[in-house]
Amino acid sequence: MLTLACAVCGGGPDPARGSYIVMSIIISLLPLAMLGGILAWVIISARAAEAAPQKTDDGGLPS
Amino acid sequence: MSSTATPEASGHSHDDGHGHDGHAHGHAEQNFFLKYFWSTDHKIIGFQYLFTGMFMALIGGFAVYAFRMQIAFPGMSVPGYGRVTATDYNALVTTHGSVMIFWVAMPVLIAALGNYLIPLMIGADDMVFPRLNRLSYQLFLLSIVVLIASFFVQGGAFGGAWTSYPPLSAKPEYNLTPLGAPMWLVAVALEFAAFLLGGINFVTTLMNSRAPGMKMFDVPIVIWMIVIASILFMASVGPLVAGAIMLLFDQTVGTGFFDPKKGGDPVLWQHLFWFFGHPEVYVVLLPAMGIVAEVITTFSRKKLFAYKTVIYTAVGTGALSFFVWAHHQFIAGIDPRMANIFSVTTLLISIPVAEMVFVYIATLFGGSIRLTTPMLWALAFIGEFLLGGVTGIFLGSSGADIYFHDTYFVIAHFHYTFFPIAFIAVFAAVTYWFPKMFGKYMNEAWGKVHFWGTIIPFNFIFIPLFLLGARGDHRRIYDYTHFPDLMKPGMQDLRVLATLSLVVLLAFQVVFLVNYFYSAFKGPKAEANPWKANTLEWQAPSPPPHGNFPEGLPTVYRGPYEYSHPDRQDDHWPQNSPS
Amino acid sequence: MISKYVDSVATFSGDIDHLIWVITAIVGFWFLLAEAVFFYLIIRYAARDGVRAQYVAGEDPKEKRWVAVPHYLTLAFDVWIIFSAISVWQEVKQTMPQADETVRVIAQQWAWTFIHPGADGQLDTADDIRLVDELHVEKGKTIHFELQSRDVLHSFSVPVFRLKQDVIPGRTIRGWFKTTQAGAYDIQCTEICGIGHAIMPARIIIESPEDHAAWLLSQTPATAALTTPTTQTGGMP
Amino acid sequence: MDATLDPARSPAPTPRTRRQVVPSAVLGTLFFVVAEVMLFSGMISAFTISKAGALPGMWPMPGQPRLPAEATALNTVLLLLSGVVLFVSQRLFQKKSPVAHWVTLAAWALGASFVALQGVEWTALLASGLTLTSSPLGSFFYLIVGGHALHAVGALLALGWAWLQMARGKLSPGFFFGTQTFWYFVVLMWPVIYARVYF
Repeated sequence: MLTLACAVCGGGPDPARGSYIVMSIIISLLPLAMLGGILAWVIISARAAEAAPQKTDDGGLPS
Repeated sequence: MSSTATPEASGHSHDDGHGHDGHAHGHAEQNFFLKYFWSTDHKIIGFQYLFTGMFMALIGGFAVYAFRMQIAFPGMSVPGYGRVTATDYNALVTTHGSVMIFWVAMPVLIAALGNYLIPLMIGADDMVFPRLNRLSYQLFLLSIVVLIASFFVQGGAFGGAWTSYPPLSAKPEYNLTPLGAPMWLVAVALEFAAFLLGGINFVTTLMNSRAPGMKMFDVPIVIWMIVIASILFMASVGPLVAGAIMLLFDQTVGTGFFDPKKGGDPVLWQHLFWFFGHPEVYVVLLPAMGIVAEVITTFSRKKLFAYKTVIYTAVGTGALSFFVWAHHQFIAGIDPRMANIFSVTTLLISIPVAEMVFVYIATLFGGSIRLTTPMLWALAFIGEFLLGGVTGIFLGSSGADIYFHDTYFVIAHFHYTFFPIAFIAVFAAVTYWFPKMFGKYMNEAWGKVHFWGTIIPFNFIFIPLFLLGARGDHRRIYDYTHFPDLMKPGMQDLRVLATLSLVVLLAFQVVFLVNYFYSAFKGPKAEANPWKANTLEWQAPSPPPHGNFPEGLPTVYRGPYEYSHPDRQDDHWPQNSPS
Repeated sequence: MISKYVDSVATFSGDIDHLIWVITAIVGFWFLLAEAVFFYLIIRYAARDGVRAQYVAGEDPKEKRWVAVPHYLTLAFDVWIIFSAISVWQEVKQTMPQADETVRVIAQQWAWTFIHPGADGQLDTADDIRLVDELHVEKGKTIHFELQSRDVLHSFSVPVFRLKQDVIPGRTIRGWFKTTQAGAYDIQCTEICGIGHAIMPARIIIESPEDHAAWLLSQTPATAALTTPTTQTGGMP
Repeated sequence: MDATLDPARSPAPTPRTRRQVVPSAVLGTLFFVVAEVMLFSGMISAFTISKAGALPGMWPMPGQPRLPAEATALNTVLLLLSGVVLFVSQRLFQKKSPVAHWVTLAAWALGASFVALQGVEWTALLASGLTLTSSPLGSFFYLIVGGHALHAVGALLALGWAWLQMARGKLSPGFFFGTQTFWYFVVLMWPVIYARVYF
């Protein structure tokens, strides 16, 4: 046997359990952190765009 | 990325992929192949996904018919299939599960409705990346080709269940499908790539292509839901793709990522799989919830109760869904202490979902409810999904899951969620947007026949399965006669009842298909806004032409659910109506 | 509720049944209440000529109460369920009472091998009793089991104990049960393990102390005659 | 808007630029990058856990070569440098500087030399007995580093195309910004992989 087969059960030796718990937390939080970052960036950009005069917005559309 | 990614190209794009055909009259000259197969029009791509999804539903439905008949009448030759052997049975179960989730629920709820509705409902003429969109459908079609081809290769289709747990799925000597298993995996991976591209399109389109005046909180709930679901999908699919690549290497090259004899760990796959697998439930649930919001507000002439709360609960559900995956593994050999944590998070996720359902029920209060076919489907979604939701509490509670895990109770539970999601809500959507899609009406009377012919057998399939699960029937068994405790009096009768109800349910789908396709060609002509709805797609002609809004893109003045406003004579107030 | 149909023969199976009963009562009440309100609203507010729908935004806290209060109640009941569930879980899976006997359960495609410790009460000795698809235990004894797999995932499930535990190749998973009633019951594999998944049933035979002693005696001379079950696939270690 | 119009007769809406809060290409690429980061974090977490679960003295397996962490440090510097150079080239591109495309080419060359050096390193490792199936370390090494190399090659192709178009003066900003975003992902993913896998 090369590795303990229960590396991901959390019941293994301390290093395996520790890294399992740390990796679980990281992998769960990572998507939220990244999406939160994108969202924050979009909101900040939107605020900045609203503050600046809107050159790209076309007002000449028939409604 | 794509060379269509410029703001200019992302505008009104008529090109057929070669850039020489950029004008409004151009598409009339396109031949059938270019128009319907090579199109970049979001509506055509939506239809392609919808019809492909319907076709795959027939395959999934046929698979369930064959294996349920085997359970009810073991050893009998199934009419239309023949004898179901143990190998066949496993392959059919796997096919049913993976097809219904990956090739029916996902393409119809996310891709078909997302493609069709997002540009129309936010008042845009097309997606931001039209050619990426076409590529997405082509990849999806390729995944289907690979999947269907795997039925006919030597050894037959993969039979290791849609969860594909190694080592069973990793080695041909265990699963006896040397080609079926890798092909299944490749098909799933291709399908994910397709939806990844689609999802990118949805999110970007919502962000950057909204009609003038449309704020984020003027966006209809169904669009919010599809986009949140797409984001959820994109953020959760990575680990599963990583796992799929590792499993593919295990199957073909001989690595040992999941092989304990080579230093791997079979439970690792389960983590990677369920890290995606649980958010996936919400990926399909949220669009279904969105459809219901549109339909019940229209047919009860009510403003949606607490619009923002619905969005916040959807976001909350999505965020929480990253923390619940291990509840699929309570008894899979993970540390028992982990079960306590995941039991708590699992029950917590019931709160936003329950709140969403409460909001919908509250929306009915004080309404003027018309029970049209789409409304019946939408209401049935709430009624049936409630049972699916509350039975989830049994399985999320670690102590009770020890008994219920892998029994028919689980099957009944998730079919009470997935059937309302993938069929009831989809029927609501298909009947509700039918006049918009085809400019014709569907037949109401036959629509109601189909409704009752689906809802009643549905309950008669799965309530017996709850009872069987509570009595210990476990999953994926092709013949229960080997288990004396599972052949007690009455149990086989329940299995037969469930199977016969399934046959009735499947038979009634013919009513739908005939009604759908007949009405699409021969139905009475529908006006642009037959339901007197507020959202923008109803302000376009039916069916919308290429470019969607021939009079120019609409300007939005208010939110999507201003029904029965006290200051107005009309009981609807379109989003783009200036006053 | 469940014991009406499936015997309850372990010390903890009654607790699991009780937990299931508690959850059924709580969610059943809420389910029926929600459905009742739901159907009432559909009937009460059916479209009538000349009656216009009300305009309720649902943003006012006074209106929001209708959703917020049920939502806090959901939370409160969730907490109740979580505590009940975790206490049962801890009893079954997180505590290991002192063992009277330890048996080894080896799963493979598609058979169970049960290694009983024999007369001396020790595994891995000459008098171990090795049986295929049949597990003998003495009523009232606390039994520890060691689960091992030779090939793929299996799951050791005894419905009358309400007990289930996956078996993972490369590992030994331990658990326990204590029986309360004699009889013969199913042991099932509940994790799909290949085409023979349905032909992997075994029986657990719970015997009174006298019967168990008699069985033990009858098995002892035969120990040497029994060998490992035949291999059915090429994937053996 | 009453819609009894004949769709075939109706004029197409005038092409318009929409108000993009952030460029569509960048936003789309960013969401793609989120999925890619999750892909790599899935692989890296699997690797980390498997490594932590190894029995003492079994990682790397006896008889298997160690990874050339020192030689790869040079590679890492090259790749990071290419990210910086690309950032400079974007600034120049926005200022419509005539030398912008040369700077882009420099970034491309730095990235390409990273891939080339990686290839040299792989050949040496394969020759010394570390293969995909030789040990868990080998499997994970080729999976993760190979996955990154594929992304690097794909990004280099796109970047090369961007350079070509820029030199011809026909580059669309959207394509450039999207490619750039993706290249930053490739660059920034690498130190994480390097730190986790090589040590």
